[in-house]
Amino acid sequence: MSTLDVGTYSPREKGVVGLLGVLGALLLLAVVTGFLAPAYLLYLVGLSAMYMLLSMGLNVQWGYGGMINFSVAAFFGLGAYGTALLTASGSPISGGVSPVVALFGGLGLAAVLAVIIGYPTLKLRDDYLAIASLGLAEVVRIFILNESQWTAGSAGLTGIPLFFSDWPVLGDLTYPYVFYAGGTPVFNMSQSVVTSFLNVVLVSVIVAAVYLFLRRIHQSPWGRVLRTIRTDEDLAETLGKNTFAFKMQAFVIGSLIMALAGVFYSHLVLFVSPQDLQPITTFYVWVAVILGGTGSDRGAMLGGFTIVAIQQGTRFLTDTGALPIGAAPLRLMLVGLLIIFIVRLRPEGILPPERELIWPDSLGGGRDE
Amino acid sequence: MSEQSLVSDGPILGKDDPVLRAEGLEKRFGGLVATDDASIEVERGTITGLIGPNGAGKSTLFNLVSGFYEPDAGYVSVNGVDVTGRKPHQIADQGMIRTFQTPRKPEGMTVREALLVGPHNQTGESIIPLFTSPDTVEQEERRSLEQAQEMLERFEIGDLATQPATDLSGGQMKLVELARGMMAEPDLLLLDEPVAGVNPVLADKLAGFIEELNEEGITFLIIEHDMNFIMRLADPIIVLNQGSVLVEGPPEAVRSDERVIDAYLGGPSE
Amino acid sequence: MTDPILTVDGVDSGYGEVQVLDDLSLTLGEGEIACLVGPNGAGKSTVLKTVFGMLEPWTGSVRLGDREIGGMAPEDIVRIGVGYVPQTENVFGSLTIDENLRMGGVARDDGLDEVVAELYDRFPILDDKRTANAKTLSGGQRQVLAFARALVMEPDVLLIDEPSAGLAPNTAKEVFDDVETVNELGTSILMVEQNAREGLGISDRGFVLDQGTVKFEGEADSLLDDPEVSRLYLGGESRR
Amino acid sequence: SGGAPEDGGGGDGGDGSDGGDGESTDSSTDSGSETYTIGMVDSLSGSLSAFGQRNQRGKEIALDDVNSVGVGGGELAISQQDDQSTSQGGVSAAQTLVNQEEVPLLIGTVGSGVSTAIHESVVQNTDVVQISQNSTSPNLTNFPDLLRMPPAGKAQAEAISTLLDEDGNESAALAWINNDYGQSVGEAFIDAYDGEIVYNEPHDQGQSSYSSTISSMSDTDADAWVFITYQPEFATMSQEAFDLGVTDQAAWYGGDSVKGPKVLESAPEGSLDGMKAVVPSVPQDAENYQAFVSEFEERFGEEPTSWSAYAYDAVVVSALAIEAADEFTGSALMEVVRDVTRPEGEEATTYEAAHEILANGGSPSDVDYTGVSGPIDLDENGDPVGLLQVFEVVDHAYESAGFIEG
Amino acid sequence: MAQILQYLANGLVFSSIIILGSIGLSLVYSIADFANFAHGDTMTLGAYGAFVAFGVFGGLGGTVLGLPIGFFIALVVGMALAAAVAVLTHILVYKPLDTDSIGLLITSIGVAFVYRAVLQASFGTDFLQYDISRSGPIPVLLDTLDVAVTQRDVAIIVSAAVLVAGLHLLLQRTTLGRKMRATADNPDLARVSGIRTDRVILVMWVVGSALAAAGGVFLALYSQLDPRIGFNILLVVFAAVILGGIGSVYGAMLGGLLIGMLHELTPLLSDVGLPISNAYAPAVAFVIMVAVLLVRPRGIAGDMT
Ligand SMILES: Nc1ncnc2c1ncn2[C@@H]1O[C@H](COP(=O)(O)OP(=O)(O)OP(=O)(O)O)[C@@H](O)[C@H]1O
Ligand SMILES: Nc1ncnc2c1ncn2[C@@H]1O[C@H](COP(=O)(O)OP(=O)(O)OP(=O)(O)O)[C@@H](O)[C@H]1O
Ligand SMILES: [Mg+2]
Ligand SMILES: [Mg+2]
Repeated sequence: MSTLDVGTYSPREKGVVGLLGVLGALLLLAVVTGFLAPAYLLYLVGLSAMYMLLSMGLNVQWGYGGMINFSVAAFFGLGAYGTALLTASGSPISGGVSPVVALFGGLGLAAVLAVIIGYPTLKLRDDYLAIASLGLAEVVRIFILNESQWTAGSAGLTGIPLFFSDWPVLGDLTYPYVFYAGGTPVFNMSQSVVTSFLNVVLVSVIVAAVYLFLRRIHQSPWGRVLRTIRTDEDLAETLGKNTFAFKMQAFVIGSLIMALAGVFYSHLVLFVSPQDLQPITTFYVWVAVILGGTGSDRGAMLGGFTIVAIQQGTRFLTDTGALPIGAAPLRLMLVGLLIIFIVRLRPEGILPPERELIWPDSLGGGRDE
Repeated sequence: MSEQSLVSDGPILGKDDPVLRAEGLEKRFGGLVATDDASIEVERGTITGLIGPNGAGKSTLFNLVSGFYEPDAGYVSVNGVDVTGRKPHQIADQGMIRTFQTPRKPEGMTVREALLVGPHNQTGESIIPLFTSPDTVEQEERRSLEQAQEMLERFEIGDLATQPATDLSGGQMKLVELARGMMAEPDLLLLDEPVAGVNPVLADKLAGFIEELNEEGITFLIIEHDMNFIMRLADPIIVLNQGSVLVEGPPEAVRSDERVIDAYLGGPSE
Repeated sequence: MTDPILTVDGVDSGYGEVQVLDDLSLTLGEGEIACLVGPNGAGKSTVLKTVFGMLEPWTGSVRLGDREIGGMAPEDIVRIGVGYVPQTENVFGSLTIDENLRMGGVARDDGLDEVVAELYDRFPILDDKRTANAKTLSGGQRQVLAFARALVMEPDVLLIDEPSAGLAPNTAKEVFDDVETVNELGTSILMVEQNAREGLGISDRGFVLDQGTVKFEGEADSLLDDPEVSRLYLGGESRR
Repeated sequence: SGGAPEDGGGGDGGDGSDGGDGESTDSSTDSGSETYTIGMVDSLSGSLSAFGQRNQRGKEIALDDVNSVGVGGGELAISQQDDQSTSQGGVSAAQTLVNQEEVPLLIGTVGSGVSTAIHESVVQNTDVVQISQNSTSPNLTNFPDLLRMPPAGKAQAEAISTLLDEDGNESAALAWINNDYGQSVGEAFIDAYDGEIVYNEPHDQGQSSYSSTISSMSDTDADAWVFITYQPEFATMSQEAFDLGVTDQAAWYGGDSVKGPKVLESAPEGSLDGMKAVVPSVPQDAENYQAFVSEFEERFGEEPTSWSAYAYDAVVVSALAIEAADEFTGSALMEVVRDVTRPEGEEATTYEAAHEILANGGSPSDVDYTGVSGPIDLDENGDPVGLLQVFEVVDHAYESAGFIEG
Repeated sequence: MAQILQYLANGLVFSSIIILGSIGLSLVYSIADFANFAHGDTMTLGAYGAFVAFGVFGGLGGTVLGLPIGFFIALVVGMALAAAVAVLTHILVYKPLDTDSIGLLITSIGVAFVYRAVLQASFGTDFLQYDISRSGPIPVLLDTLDVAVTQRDVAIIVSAAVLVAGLHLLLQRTTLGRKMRATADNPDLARVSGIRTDRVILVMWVVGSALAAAGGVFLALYSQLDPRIGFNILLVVFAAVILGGIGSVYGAMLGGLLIGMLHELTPLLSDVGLPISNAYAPAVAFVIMVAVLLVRPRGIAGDMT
């Protein structure tokens, strides 16, 4: 489990993996031929990774434990605000803290809120939890919007530093950054390429670490109890499992992962405002998890990627005038149709969870993970 | 049990070493009194039967003692600990596990996974040991898996181990429900009609299995309408009627008690 | 045997890709009670589901009289005089007892009130609880309700999956009596029973199913007397 | 419209290889010559899409006006992206335009928060000029390289406060829309106003009912009610006020969005009479504005709002900058973009006139483009001078009651 | 006192609009067993349908409660249009799907986008209004109780009451209603009992969407019409349905009433010494909603029918 080992593949998964390979190759080709600008591609990769984190976080709550959490945007926003308030030059309360430290600020804030939201709502079931969590998420957004003495209100926070801004070497690069080999310049990278690249490195490390962490807990007896709770909480209770505690753990873990996505977002986009807590983000993350395959970590990652592909890919539609419909509604319609078609073609998601999740190696020599 | 005497009117209380003690339990649903001043004691080491007509309140009694319903009055203790009003998992922690009359079917799991949820207090159910002592987790998991497979074989559904737990016949679901309860290895196991819908040949074998487990120290309280099964296994048998205990006594005596025949067994068939 | 009213002929069937029934054939004679017994997972319920259109036969035919009904929708099969009591999830939990019974009669043109009244007479256990939601019933009460629901249509052929499961001995006896009564009133019955001795006891004919095929069939009494059948499928004595 | 743009920079606009010699058409094909592609981020969907729709109309007319004359010896093309009225959407839209299509100039966008987000995460520290077509929040003044067409709302707020004083209102109830625009303009008003503020509450955009706002305002005995909000919201409020029978309770004042054709259309006859609105505007009788209005009405069957005019001017100013700049890069454009609007030069009220000055060898500062939205005159903070016009509703129609210089 | 009455009246009107939206949603929720996120856009669709129809029939004379007869014809047209579109959507989209309720929920988000895209493409994004003049507060009420209520408000309240009662009768008193509930409860058993569940579900879509359209039309009448009105109110409507108890029409009504009232009554909080800004009105409503759910985890009407 030390490498990013993705286990064995079913034939169906092989198809998906093959498709991804082809897609990756195409993207690379597009960059090499100059069709796709590297800075833009890197931005898209960063954005996808952010959605991957959000979907993995939601998958812990919904996919493992069946908790219908509609407050994704709030945890995302808290992560973003947590780090922004601590680091941004425009912060009304503090600012100037190193992003590495602020990271924990964002996570801490999210953890506290997860417990505060979770405590009353996790006792509710199904859709009741959905609406309660959505409501509390709105309370958080409204608070951030209106308490401008602490949050800068609707104006949002500007002056957020790059994540690596105070690191040795990385923080001191000058732009355009020229890479020499034997005295001759080989690369000439603009700031946006370099910073995007660093962001992608950062987020890749985060995504990989989160994935490996989740993989382990998902295959464990802990994950199994959650899956039991998902279909039948009473059953888990009779078997002596403290379902509330399990749910709370999953809720907090999921929320922290979402907050991580928010922290990353802050340092990617360098501006946060209460708008970033709009429920629409929550819906997109839900779509990502379902399209990817509820209960599957790989599916959640793929779903995060898919949603960005749908959102951003449709940007390249241009209004040709050939259709009696403007580009914006056309795009909206396409996003809608794509969602419908994916559910139609893959009702269980693109990469549904494995049929069985058992702690690796415990099945004896017969099966290798 | 040494008691060869006649059946007792109402419950026999004051047993030496009861695992479960329920006193004066009352549960109302609107106007309906489902259990009414019901008291029972389950002596350690016994297989106690609980029978009674449909709607007598047997399942309700299980729900009360296992913490699923809040009693309107009364008191429950398990292994001497007062558990009245506690949450189901807290009561389970005291060593009492129950099964459901209508089997629960966990989605998205295979049959053996569904069984692996059974064992109590697994190391791998906490997150930190997953990273600090993965070997322990692995060993436990290996042991549980073996046990699960063994259990499934006994229940004649060994070949279903890796089937989805939802794709089962009615009887098979009951078997999984029962096997999972047994995996927990509690002090006291409450079974709600374990062999309803189970093939009689298999039911006989299961009776043998329950006897074995009983000898290994598990106490049972079993609701069952299958007279063969319950008469063979249980001593004493408690008869519940209209929400309270009608009689309690050894199987043969209970079987021939007039009141029990009236309320439950029915007259000889024509 | 009387003329067959229901014929299952060379049927393969199952769930998704999984085959359960393997070239299964059986017939139910007009006016008969036939009992299906066998181990758990043998495919008994699957037979009933296939006959009743819940599953489509992969091959073979299912005929009611001369009419092919394989693959017909359940709601249409009800209308040509077949009733079905499923083994599990056989009541509408959120509807009252009364509504459950009335739902059993949606395909009736008239006489609903009379039939329902009659059923209340027959099953006092239900009469007491007319306005209670079915989900509040005890396990046994539910079984009775499920059985009564199917009787509302006064079907020509009735398929019942384990009518006595979960019933107290006295109630089980009543239900078996009722099955016989219904039969005497002209309904042919195909019944699955794990309470095999009792079930065969009231039946004319029996089928022993194992692994999706009929292993033994014949007069109910002869099956009861067959030592091999007894040992493999019926268990020691009567269970009640 | 928008058109499939041919990327004039060849995808490597970063080093500006071929932007500068746009005037020489010799090497190009006979028909098209150079195409200069700039970007535009607009709110085509989401909560601000009504603004976006008006912008689109202004942009369309502007693009035709520019291309009928030509720019830099070639054509102007606009590559456009939707910001979905959210900052995440805006950043992605701008990323596509700036990093993928590598436009050196970006018009964008409507919402002040979204414009800021784009500036912070995409535009700053790159060689790109950003001109917001609609953002009025005073906060944007803090970003000198973020230019904009409408004047900062501060001037508006001060003008409203002056009006209130002039009309002798000693107390005011203030309702503002709960976003960057509403909050900052509202604060500016409070700072400027000497009378008593007896009610000061935000309201959310896009709600179905604002009767609690209206009822609360009518519970005060304020002399004046001030609305800093958007058109649909104000339309709902004014109707609810009518339904509650409180329209005459106080004198009504408002910022830009309370004046609009839809507001009067939907308000009961006479219910808004006496209301005063301070709106960024040009003299309505200015010739160029008249021409714009008639063109607009002909095409779209309704009157333009000031927002369409800003979008129009954003496009024209961009085109003039391209015409005046040495090369088609962000820094070159930034150098001249202010100059073509500033009063130093000769006033030109149409693109054609301004283009002619430049084409005849005039320097950027020889031109003072005065657009359909006003004098523009971008200052060092990237803000236009802004001309404000006061309207009063008389007999259910807006009548001009004079101008205020911002 | 008059002031409190006024707030209550406002609350009643706003609640009625929410209720109109929520009963249709509640019906679809319980029978098709998923949270239909396209419900808001179905409302919008109905409102636009009525808008177009009103352009045709608006001139018809006579008024009821201050609304021209043509408006009611347009209302029916809008309802019919929404029903037809929903039935088509069911046949083309939902029915062929083999997925669970969350899969359906996600699909409905896609459906909502498609509806909205079509509306936006056909009508633009700017807002529109039914061309019906307003008459101002009813004088009698204003004079006697000092409460401003318009005829239009009364029309909205009455429509909500009539539709709630009608739906209740349909569900509880008719065979069709019982079939609907049976189908919602256990579709397989419903078929076994002889219920033509396909038809029941079609009828459910017709009724649910027609109700949605009615909600949309009154919403547009009350405020205005743009492609987002339905979506903007959707969360509130959901809150009402869930707060009330999923699948209960009365629950939806109570939930709608509570949420609408809370929304409008927030300004009064400052009178009782809780100076909470209007900006927190939605927050207050949500917090109270969560509090109610904690006491009744299955909604107000929880286990009632
Ligand atoms: N949640 C409930 N609400 C209302 N009534 C209930 C509820 N649960 C049980 N009852 C009623 O209480 C009585 C006892 O039910 P219980 O399930 O305990 O019976 P039982 O003895 O287990 O019967 P069976 O042998 O048929 O399972 C029944 O009449 C039943 O209808
Ligand atoms: N819904 C389902 N999906 C997939 N497989 C199923 C399903 N239901 C039953 N099976 C499988 O089909 C086989 C036959 O099941 P069936 O329900 O017909 O058995 P049965 O004879 O009625 O058993 P029982 O006496 O336990 O009710 C079993 O092996 C079971 O695992
Ligand atoms: Mg029971
Ligand atoms: Mg079966």
